[in-house]
Parts: sequence; structure tokens; C-alpha cells
Amino acid sequence: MGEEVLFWVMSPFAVLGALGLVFARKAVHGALSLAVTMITLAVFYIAQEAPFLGVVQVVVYTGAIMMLFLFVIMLVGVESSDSRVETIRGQRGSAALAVLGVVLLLTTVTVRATLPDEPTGMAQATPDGNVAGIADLIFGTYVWAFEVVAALLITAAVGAMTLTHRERIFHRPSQRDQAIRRFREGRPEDAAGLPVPGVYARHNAVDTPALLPDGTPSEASINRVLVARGAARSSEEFSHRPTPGDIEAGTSETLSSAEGADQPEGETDEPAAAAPELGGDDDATGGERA
Amino acid sequence: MTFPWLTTLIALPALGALLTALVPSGRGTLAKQVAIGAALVTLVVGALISLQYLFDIDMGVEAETYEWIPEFGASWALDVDGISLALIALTVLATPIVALAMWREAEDETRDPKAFFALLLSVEALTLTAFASRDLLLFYIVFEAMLIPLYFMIGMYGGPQRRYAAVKFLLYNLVGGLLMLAAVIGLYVQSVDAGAPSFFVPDLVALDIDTDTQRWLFLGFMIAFAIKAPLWPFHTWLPDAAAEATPSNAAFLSGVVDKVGTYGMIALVLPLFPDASREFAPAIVVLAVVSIIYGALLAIGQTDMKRLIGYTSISHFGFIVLGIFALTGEAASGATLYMVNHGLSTIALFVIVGFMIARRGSRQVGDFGGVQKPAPKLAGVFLFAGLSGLALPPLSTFLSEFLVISGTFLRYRPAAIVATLGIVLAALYILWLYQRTMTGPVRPDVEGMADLRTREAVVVAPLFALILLVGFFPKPLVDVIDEAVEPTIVEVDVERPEPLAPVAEPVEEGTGR
Amino acid sequence: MTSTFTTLATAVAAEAEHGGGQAAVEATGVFSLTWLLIAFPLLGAAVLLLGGRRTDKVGHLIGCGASIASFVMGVVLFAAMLGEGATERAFTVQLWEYFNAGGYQVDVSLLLDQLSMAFVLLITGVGSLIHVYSIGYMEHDERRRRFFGYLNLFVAAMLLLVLASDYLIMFIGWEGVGLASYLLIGFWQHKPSAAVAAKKAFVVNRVGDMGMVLAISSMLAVFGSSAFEVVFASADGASTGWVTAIGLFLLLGACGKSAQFPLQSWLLDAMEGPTPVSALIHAATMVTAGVYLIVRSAAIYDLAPDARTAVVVVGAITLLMGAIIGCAKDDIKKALAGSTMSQIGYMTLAAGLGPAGYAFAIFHLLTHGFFKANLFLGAGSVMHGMHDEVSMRRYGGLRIMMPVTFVTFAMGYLAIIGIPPFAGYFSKDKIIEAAFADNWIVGICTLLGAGITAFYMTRLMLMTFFGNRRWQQSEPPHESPSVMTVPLIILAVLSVVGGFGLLYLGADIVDWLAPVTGEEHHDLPMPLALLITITLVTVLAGVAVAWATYGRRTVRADVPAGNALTVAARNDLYGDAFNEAVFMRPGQYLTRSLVYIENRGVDGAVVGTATAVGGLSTRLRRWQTGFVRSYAVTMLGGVGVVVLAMLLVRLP
Amino acid sequence: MSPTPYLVLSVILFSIGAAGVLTRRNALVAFMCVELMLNAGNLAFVTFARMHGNLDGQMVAFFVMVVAAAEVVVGLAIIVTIFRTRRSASVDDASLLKL
Repeated sequence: MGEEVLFWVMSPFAVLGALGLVFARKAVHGALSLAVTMITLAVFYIAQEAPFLGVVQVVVYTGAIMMLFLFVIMLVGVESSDSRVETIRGQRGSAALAVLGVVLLLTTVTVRATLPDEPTGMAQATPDGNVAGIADLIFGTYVWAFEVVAALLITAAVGAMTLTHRERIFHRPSQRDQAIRRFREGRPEDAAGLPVPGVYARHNAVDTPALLPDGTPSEASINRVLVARGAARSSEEFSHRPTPGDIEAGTSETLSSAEGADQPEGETDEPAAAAPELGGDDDATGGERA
Repeated sequence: MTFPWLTTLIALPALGALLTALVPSGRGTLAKQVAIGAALVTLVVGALISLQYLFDIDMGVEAETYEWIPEFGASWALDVDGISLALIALTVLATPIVALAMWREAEDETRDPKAFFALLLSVEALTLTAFASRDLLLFYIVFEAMLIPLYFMIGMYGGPQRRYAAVKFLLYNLVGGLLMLAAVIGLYVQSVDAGAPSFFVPDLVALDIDTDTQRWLFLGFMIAFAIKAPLWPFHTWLPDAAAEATPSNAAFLSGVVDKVGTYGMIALVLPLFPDASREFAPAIVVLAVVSIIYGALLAIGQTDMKRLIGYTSISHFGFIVLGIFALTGEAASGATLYMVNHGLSTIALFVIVGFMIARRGSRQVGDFGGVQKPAPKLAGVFLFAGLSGLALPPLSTFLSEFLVISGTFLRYRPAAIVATLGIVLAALYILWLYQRTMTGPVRPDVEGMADLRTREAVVVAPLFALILLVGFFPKPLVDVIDEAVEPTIVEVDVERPEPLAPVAEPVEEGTGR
Repeated sequence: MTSTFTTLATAVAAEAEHGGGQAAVEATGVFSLTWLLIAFPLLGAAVLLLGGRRTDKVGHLIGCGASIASFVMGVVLFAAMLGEGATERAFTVQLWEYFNAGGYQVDVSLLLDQLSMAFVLLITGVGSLIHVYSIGYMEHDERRRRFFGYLNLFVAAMLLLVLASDYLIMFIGWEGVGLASYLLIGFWQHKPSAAVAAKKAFVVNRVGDMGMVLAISSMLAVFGSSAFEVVFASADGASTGWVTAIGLFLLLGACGKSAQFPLQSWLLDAMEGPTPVSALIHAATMVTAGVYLIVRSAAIYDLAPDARTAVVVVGAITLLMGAIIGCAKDDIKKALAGSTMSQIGYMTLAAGLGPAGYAFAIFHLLTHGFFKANLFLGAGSVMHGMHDEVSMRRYGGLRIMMPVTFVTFAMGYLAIIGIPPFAGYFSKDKIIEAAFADNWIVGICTLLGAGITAFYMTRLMLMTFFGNRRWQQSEPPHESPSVMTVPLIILAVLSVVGGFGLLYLGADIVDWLAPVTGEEHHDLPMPLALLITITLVTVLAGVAVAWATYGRRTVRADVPAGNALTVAARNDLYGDAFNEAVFMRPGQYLTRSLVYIENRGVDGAVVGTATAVGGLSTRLRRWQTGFVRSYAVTMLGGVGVVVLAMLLVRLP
Repeated sequence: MSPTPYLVLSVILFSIGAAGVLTRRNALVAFMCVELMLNAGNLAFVTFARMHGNLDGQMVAFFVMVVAAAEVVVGLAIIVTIFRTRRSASVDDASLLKL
């Protein structure tokens, strides 16, 4: 009796998790909702007398594979949010058709199939426990499959390695080379190297932009992932605000050169307004494309 | 173990092809000499073999069967009877002649001529195997393998549209080949059902297959052979191939290689499927007559010389098929003799036209005119070849054409009457061609045309000698053919229509039937 | 006086003896050398044609030598044959077995009997004379050696034709003669008109040969063999339908070769060839092959009455057509060709009359051979004198310039129109008699023909040798050299003596041929003397009319516009136009449309399927978008279909 | 309890996964939907294992998980390489593999 209750309680979570995966705008939210579904499934495994699988589901599947997913999402597609607009003509229609067809088909099959009300249960099949039973099978009848799968995993690992390994086909510029290049080719103003995040006077946090000699915050000093994620602190609060002393000095200056005054003034305000809006610049992944 | 005559006959050209291919690419003339040497040696062996059959001198030539694929019952079975001997003799003779005629042609090609000669010898080896093979699987394999070297010969050397012609030739014949493959397998299945699975033709002939499967197998074989020996609806590849290939290649193609199709009809289709052949005979006779008239009429309408001769061979093949499916003794032996004669006269015609084209540089009939003045010997030779083409009596082609018509007359009278129209059309297209190119006022650009060179005379002389010889003394050849054709016709057990008038006893009526 | 002769002939006639009665016996002694007759000219031809430049100088002598040798051999055989009994003069010479295919066996063997002996003498005799003549005629032609080669080839083929003892071997000679006539008509190949005429002659002959091939095939179907003795022996066994069919096929062959009614268009164009050719081939020998064929197949025609009537009808029509055309032609050779056509019409008509007419047909054939060759050679020497001027409108008054030619020509002229002492009278008169004996209408036709012949021959004589001189070229015409006039004289003598010589002196032609062709006499509807006078009156009337129109009035140099009949006659009674309209144009149209159908239809179908497959594949290609997700949809659809299929199979 | 609800749930999850693969353009999301479909499959296997009282169902589920792991490893490696070369992980960008 408890099992039905458990099922009817947990199954909505699974379905919602699945829907969340499909309809989440950002990949990270999708991944998390998938994790929810997987955990509910783990619970169902355990409810269905497959405790070993439930644990493996949680440990291996959700724990390892989903985390790998999250890792790659972080690495690659954190800011790629899909737009709702469908680019391939007739894709949505045919997709709906196909999915509906399959769903109807499978549900009619399962509904019409005459299944026993009470499952025979695993007691008889696993005299000395689920894990021992599975171990007998794996290392008994299915040992050959087990070996092959082992080989498969190894090849997969080696495969992933070779795929992502990038052969340095060009000489990796050492720091000395970069310095030389910066002076020879780079702009004079950043010849001294890019500013490091943080304003030492008061902040050395990684999400605070460094100030250039002329007081403007430097974009290049913040990790673009933080910018993408919107965690970077806006820069105007650090831009050089005229202290009272400056104001007097400033006003005395304005008296002397009317037009010159607003120049520095404008200059200090203007960068603040131009602080980079959130959203990718050169590395926007998956920005919506018309 | 007596000397394996037939296998050596086949091995020689194959070896020749290999040797020619191995000659270092710079040495064109050496390659040609090796090729022609190999062809001549094959000719000698072929002549020795035919001695045994034509003049009954025992050279120890007999059937050879070696195990090949025991599970299938397929064996390397070679044997020679009247029909295949005639065609082997034709092939063995034609190759050196064509090779010699090709001497000049391969010259002006940018490519190395040795490939062309090697391919020619390989085609000869395959054709000889086809004619001598007594095993259906071997026949089929060789039947298909022949297409590849021919495809390259047409595709690599020849006129501007040679690739189109080569592809068309290949596809056409491959389709036929596949149908035939189905039929070969069907036949094999029949032999498996009957207990002893085998591809040996005599065993397959012994099977009695019920009529409607016979019908399907007959169709499978017949369509493939109808494409190979161009019969009316399946003929469109020949004019293109003949027009685009180099003249000697076209000569070899239509003179010798296409005979495998008609050989297949008479040596395989008739004995293997007697009932179906009897049933389909009227339909095929109609097709044959159509292709006689159709080929002749189109030949009259052509402006390109080689294409014209291509159509004439379609008309001649129509006669051959008519002879085979008239199912009478005279017609069948006439058809077989026709294969040999047509081979000789078409090769002569193509080769001579090749000389003319080489001299003038154009294939159009309009570009010639009055060649008779600057090159009288060339005109005389062209006239002789043309006359053998239109089957003038003292020449050999007449006898075979007459036998076909009189044999067909015994059974299908209207078909024979319409076929006789063919001899008038033949006169038209040959003489009109002769008149437009040779007679009349000499065109300025034909003025300096060189007369027949000695090499060219050497190429043409044996052909003419044979045409005259078979024309005047056909007896040995006809006896050999007749003796081989009789059992096939009896096999189809169609009784020969008796003469309608009781013959008065003064002359005992020929060999009793 | 003449009537007594004819009555004597009829009296001695045996009762209607069936033709072919005499059995051919294996040749022994000199007869076994009959094949030499053919061998000499064949060898001559081979030497001349293959000889090349070296034999140029002596070419014509070899040619004449071969022909004369063959003639001498013929005379020797003739003398030997005279020695034999009247009914044992048929000898067969077995050379070699040609072939034996499926029960149809043919031997290359020769049959020498009275009929073929007559022909051999005619061919070799007249042939040799023409060879000698053409030495002079072709003197300035640089391809003379080749000309003599072709002439020898012709004589060899013609001899094979008349000596063969099997229809198939005869057919070989038949086509050989066709080839020789093609080569000789088109001898001056640089003239396009000669080449066209040669091709036309060969093709029309080929149409006739179609008839021959079908005839031999039906003999094979009916008798199982095409040898003379088998066919003649078992002829009465076959159904009349078959025998008539064979007769008609043979008639078609004869018409092709002898330029009879349906296939006569080529003879007038054949005049393009050199004159000796016209004389030998298109007057004396080849064109008579058709008559020989009908006479030789007497056994068949005797059993096929309606085939015989067809022969008579064809003969009559050609007779009249030839005569009418002869009247309107201004070209001397074409006029003579028209007369040849009509004379052969006479012979065919006679042959069609059955046993009664066979002998007279051959008799007329022989005499015609003499005087027509004489006329043609005469015309040749006139043209030679007039520097190859052909139209009679340019002649006139040549009798003074060319006396010998004039005299010999006059002999031929008198012979052809049938003036009593000359050859033509006896042979043509006998045919008119036989015709009247057969039925009225045919008689009238022959009579009319004789009249018209007299008219056009007189017209020809007057325009050429008498009347005002209409020469155009500068120096006056000169008499031909002796090498040309000597044969003329011999032929003139023959055309004078030939008539009564063959009929009465020595071996009477009718008795000579009786064992081969049999003999039959019907009674004449009117007394013989009356008939002879009527014919003479019509002939003289014809001469008078011609004299009135051409003798008295001066002949105009330009071509006068004639009435409808003359215009029709000028273009051969629209024979050519008919062939053009019925065969040539539709033929060309059919060929062009077939070429179109071939390129579009049959070829189109094949290439069409190829392009169709190409089109299909481009459409399919668009279906492959490259997007992973559209492939995913297809996969899911596929899964659905597979599950559905498994369900349908499994669902109870 | 009767296995039907479990199977229906498995079908629903499978179809949602399929819908996700077909509609979402982001390679990673599509990939995760595939994982979802695999899990739906596993659920069905486990349900049937229990219904038949035989461990083989679970064995298959187990092997599915292992293979899924291998597949994820290679899949993600591919996505990373594509991203590195093309700077975009959208599935529709890599559409050159067509005739």
C-alpha cells in the first residue's frame, strides 16, 4: 500500500523534473531538474526491490554523470540560452507528430497488455540479497559482457582524452614573448600588462574591476564567466569620484577654462554609463541568432 | 596427360596481355610487337585445333574438365563443337588483323598504346573462353568480365563522346548480365532440386524443366543475349559505341565480341530451354525481322560513316537471330556461318573506313567525294568490302544470308519475304555510301589523299582471301557447323517441314530426316 | 517462196513433246572441259584487275585473248555436240560439292545442252567482237585495262549463268552479271550521272534478285533441292499454287535483269556507260538472261498457265512501252535502248506462249544479239566520229562521211524492222505467228509493235545519216579506224545471214532446241501467207510515216515541243517519276523519321530512364537537411513504424 | 502494486526526452534529454525485472548505465571540441554533413 502512495507522490516530481529539463532557458537549470528526476527514479528502483540499482543510480548516474554535465555546462555553455523561435521549417510539427505517435503507441500497448496485478517480487530470485544476486550474474553468466563493457569504458576515456587534447601546433608563446609582442604590436596604453582584478586600496576581490591610470575600470580584468553570470560588481561605484577637495580644485579650474571643465567631467561619468551591459561580447555562446 | 590444347589457346592471349602490359611504358612499338606476336601464336594454335575439326586430322584436341568449385559443381570445362570452333577460328584470326590495323591508330593518342593492345588481348582471351566453355558459371563470369576491358577500350581511346558511349555500353550490358545472373541461379536451383547440383551444360540440358519456369529462365538468358547481340529494342548502344570507339576497336567489338550473344542463343538457350524457345520463336522472329529492316533503313539515313556501319551490323545481327529462331537445319547453320562471315566483312569494312577517316580526319560522309581518283586501290578495296557487306553471291556472306532466308522460308514464309527486302536495302546503303564517298567530282580537300599503303593491304588481304575462299569452298566449314547444329535443332524437337511435293525417285532425297 | 519454207517447218514438227525430255548424262571427253569456258575469262579478269600497272600496256590484248579463247572452246564444244545424237546432247560436269546444310545439298556443276550451247556461242562470239571493237573505242582512256578486266568478269559471270545446272549456282552468275553491269555502267566514275545510273541499275536488279531468292527458297520448300533435274522432274508433283508462285517469283527476277515492265527504269539510264558496254550487256547478253531463265524453267511454266499469261502480259506491255519511248528519244543510244527494251518484250512474250514460243524466243534472241550489237556499235562509231556528240539533232547526212558505218548500220536497220531476207524478219515473224496462234489481242500488240519499231528505226536512220547537216563542231566527222569497223562488218553479215541461216540451213534452230524446250504448234486463225503480208504492210506503213515526218521536212536542230505522248515518252512514260513518287520519296521520308524516332524514341527511352533516376536522386537529396534534429525526427518515426509493425505481426 | 503505472511513467519520461531532443537546439540539453530517455528505459527494465521476478532486467539496466556513462564521456568530449572550434554549442550549426 505504501508503495502506491510513494509512487503517486514521487512521480509528479519526476515528470516535473523532466519538463523542467526540456523547458528551462538556461542549461544549468535543466541539468538540476534532470538530477531531480534521476533521484526520484532512484527511489522508485529501491521501491521496486532493486536497491543496488537505486544506489548506483544516485552514485554513478546522478552523482558522476550529471556532475560531468554540469562541469561541461560551466566550461562551455553557461550563457547559451535558447530562444523559443524554431529555425528548421516544420520541425516542431513533425516532432510533435512523431512524439505523439510514439506515446499513443506505447501507452495503448502498456494499457492493453495483460500484466499481473501483483509482481512476483524478487524474494525468490535473490535468496541471499540483491547485491549478491547481481554479483553472481555479473561475474557468472554475464562475465563476458562485463569484460567488454570494461574495455568500452577504457576506450571511452581514452577517446575523450584524444578528442579534447589539443596538439600545440604552434609555439606556445612564453611570458617573455608576450611581453615583447605587447610592446611591439599592442596598444601603448596596455603595454604594461593588463590590470589585475581588484582595487588594492580597498578591494582585491575577483569580481571588482581594476582601475586604469586614468581612473576608468578595465573590462579585461574580470573573468568573462563572472560577467556572463552577472556576478561582476558594477564598476561605477569604484570609478574615481571627485572628493570635496577635487571639487574645489575642479571648480577653480572650471573658472579658468570654461570649456575644458566638462571634458574631464564628461570623461569620468561617461565610462560609468558605458559599463558593459551583461551579456556576452566576443564569446557569447549560443547567443540568439536570427 | 595429353596436351591441354584449349587451355593453352586461352592462356596464350592472357599471357600476351600481361607481357604487353609489363613492357616499360616508353617503348610503344615493342609493346605492339609483343602483342601482335602473342596474337599470331594464338592464331597458330587456333589453326592447329581447327585442323582436327575441319579436315579430321587427329591433333589430340579433346574436352578438358578440371574441378573448380566442387561444392557448386562448377568446373573449368572446355570443349569445342562445330559452332564454337567456327567462332574461335574467327576470333583467333581477327585479333592479329585488328591489332595490326590498330598500329597506326594507337599512335596519335596521347596515352601509351600498350594499354590498348593489352586490353585487346585480354578481351580475346575472355571471348575464347566464352566460346569454348561448357560450364555455365564460367560462361557467365567471362560474359560479364568481357565488359570491363571493353569499357576501358571504348572509354580511353576514340572519338569526342567516347565516355558517354562507354558508360552506355557498360550499363546496357550489365543490366542484361544481371538478368542472366538471376536465370543462371534459377537454373542452378533447378539442378539442385533434381538432385545433382552442377553447372555443367550437358547435365543442365539433361534436366527437364517444366515449361513456365523454362519461360522465365529463357527470358533471363534471352534478354541478356539480345542486348549483347543487338536485337531491335536493345540496340541503341551499338551505334554510339561503333561511332565513338576507334575503328579497329569497333570492328573487334561488333565483328567478334558481339557474337558471344548469338553464340549464347544457339549453343545455350536452344538446348537448355527447348519448349520455351519453341514458344517464343515467333515473337523473336518478328523482332529479328524488325531489326533487319530498321537497321538497314537507319543505315541509309546516317551521315556518320562508322555509325552507318554500326547500323548495318544491327541489320546483319537481325539475320543471324532470324536464322537461329527459324528452328530449321538450313537456317541454323546459315546463322552460324553468318556469324563468321559477318565477322570477316564487318571487320574489313570498319578497318577500311578507319583508313579513310585517318586520312581525311573526319567521320562525316559529306567530307569525302571522288576518292576514287586519287586513291583507286583504296576505293577498290572499299568496294570489295562493301560488296561482301551486301552479300554479293560469289562472296561468303551471300551463302549464309541465302541459307537463313531459305531456312526461314520453310517455317515462317512472311518473315522470309520481308527479310528478303533486307538484301535490297543492303544494296542501297552500301552503294549510296560508295557513291557519295568514292565517285563523282574529286573534292579539293580529298585531292592529296594517299592510296592504300602496304601495311593496310596486309591487314585487308587475309580477310578478302578468306571471304573468297569461304565463298567458293564453304563445304568444310558448313559440314562442321551443320553437324553441330543438327542435334541442337533436333533437341528443340521441332520437326523439319517436309518438302511439299513427293520427290520423283531419280534423285534420292538428301540425307533422310 | 517464203511460205513454203514455213509450211515445211510446221510439217516436220513432232507432236507436242514435253520439254526437258532428254536426261543429262555425265560429261566425258571434251565436254568435261566445259568449265574452261568460264575459267578463261575469269582468269583474264583476275590477271587484269589484280595485275596493277604492269599489265597496262598489254591489258586489252589479254582481255581479247581470254574472250576469243573461250569462243574457240565454245566452237569446239559445239562441233563435238553436233556429232552427238539429237536427243543425247545434254552433259553435266560435276565440279565440287558446294555445301550440304540441313538436308539442302547443292553441287557446283555445269549443264551443257543445246540451249546453253546457243547462248555460249552468242556470248563468246558477240563478246569477242565487242572486245576487239572496244580496243579502238577505249584507246584514249587511261583505265582501259580495268575496262577489259570488267568485260572479262562479265563474260565469265554470264557463262556461269547459262551453264549452271542448279538455280543457286545460276543465281551466283546472275548477281555476278549484275555486279559487272554496275562496274561497267559506272566506269566513268568522275561523272556523277554515271555513278547514279550504276547504283540505280544495281538496286533495281537487286529487287529482281529478291524474286530469285524467294523462288529458290520456295523450290527448297517444295522440292527439297534447287537442282534443275530434281525441280523439273518433281515439278508436276507440286501443287499448282506453289508452281505458279515459283513462276511469278522467277518472272520478277527476269524482269529485274531484262528490264521488263515493272523494273525497266534502269535500262535507259544504263546508257551512261561506254558504248561497247551498252552493246554487249544492255543489248546482246545480260538483258536476255531473263528470257533464258524463263525458257530454262519451261517445265515450271508449262504447269503454271497463269504464270505464263503474266509473262505474256509483261512482254506485251514492255514491247509497247519500249517502242513508244524509242520514238521520242533524241539521244541515239537511248533510242536504241528503247528498241532493245521492246525487242526483249517480244522475246518474253514469245517465251510466255509456252512450248510453241520458246524456240522462237531464243531464235529472236540470237538474231537480236547480232543486229542490236551491230546497231549499238554503229552508233558507237558515229559518236566516236562526232567526238562523243550524242544527240541526233546534231547529226544529219553522215552517210557520205562514214560510208562503212552507214552500210553496216543500214544492214542492222533492215534486220530489226523485219524486211524479208534479213534476220529480223524470220525471228520476229515467227513470234507474231505464234502470238496470233495464241490469241488475238497479243497478236495485235506484236503487230503494232512491229509497226512502231519500223517508225522509230527509220526516224533514227533519217536523222543520223540523211537530211540536212546539223553538225556544230569544227572539223568534219571521220570514219572510225578499221579495228572498229571490222567487227561492224562481221556483225552486219551475221544480221543478214543469221535469219534464214539459223532457221533453215544446217541445224534448224527449232529442231536444235526441241529436246530442251519441246515443240508445239497451234493452228493459225488465218492463212500464213495473209499474216505475213499484213506484217509487211504494217512495217512499210511505219517506214512511210517516218519518212514523211523526217525524210521530207528538214529536221530541226532544236528540240520541238511535242504533244502529250511525246513529252511522256521523253521522260520514259513517267517510269522514273512513278518510282520516285512511290518508292524513293516515301523511302527517304521513312528513313528520316526512323532516324528521328531512333534518337528520340528508343534512345530517348534509355537515356530518359537515366535522367529520371538522376532527377529522383536530386529530390531525395533535398530531404537530407544536415540538421541533427530532423534526422532525430526520422529516427523516432522509424522507431514508431517498427514498433507498429511488430505489433501488427504479433497482435492476435 | 501493478507495474502499469510505472510503465506509463516510463513512456511519459521517454516521450518528454524525445520531445526535448527534437526541439532544443542546445547540444548539452539535447544530450541530457537522451540521458532522460535512457533512464525511462531503465525504469521499464526494473519494473519488468520485478514483475517477472528475474534479475536479468536489473542486469540490463546496470549495463545501460555503464554504457550511458561511456556515451556521456565521449559525447561531451565531442561537444567540447565542437565548441572550441566553432565557439557555439548549438546543434544546428554543425549542419555541413549532407549531400
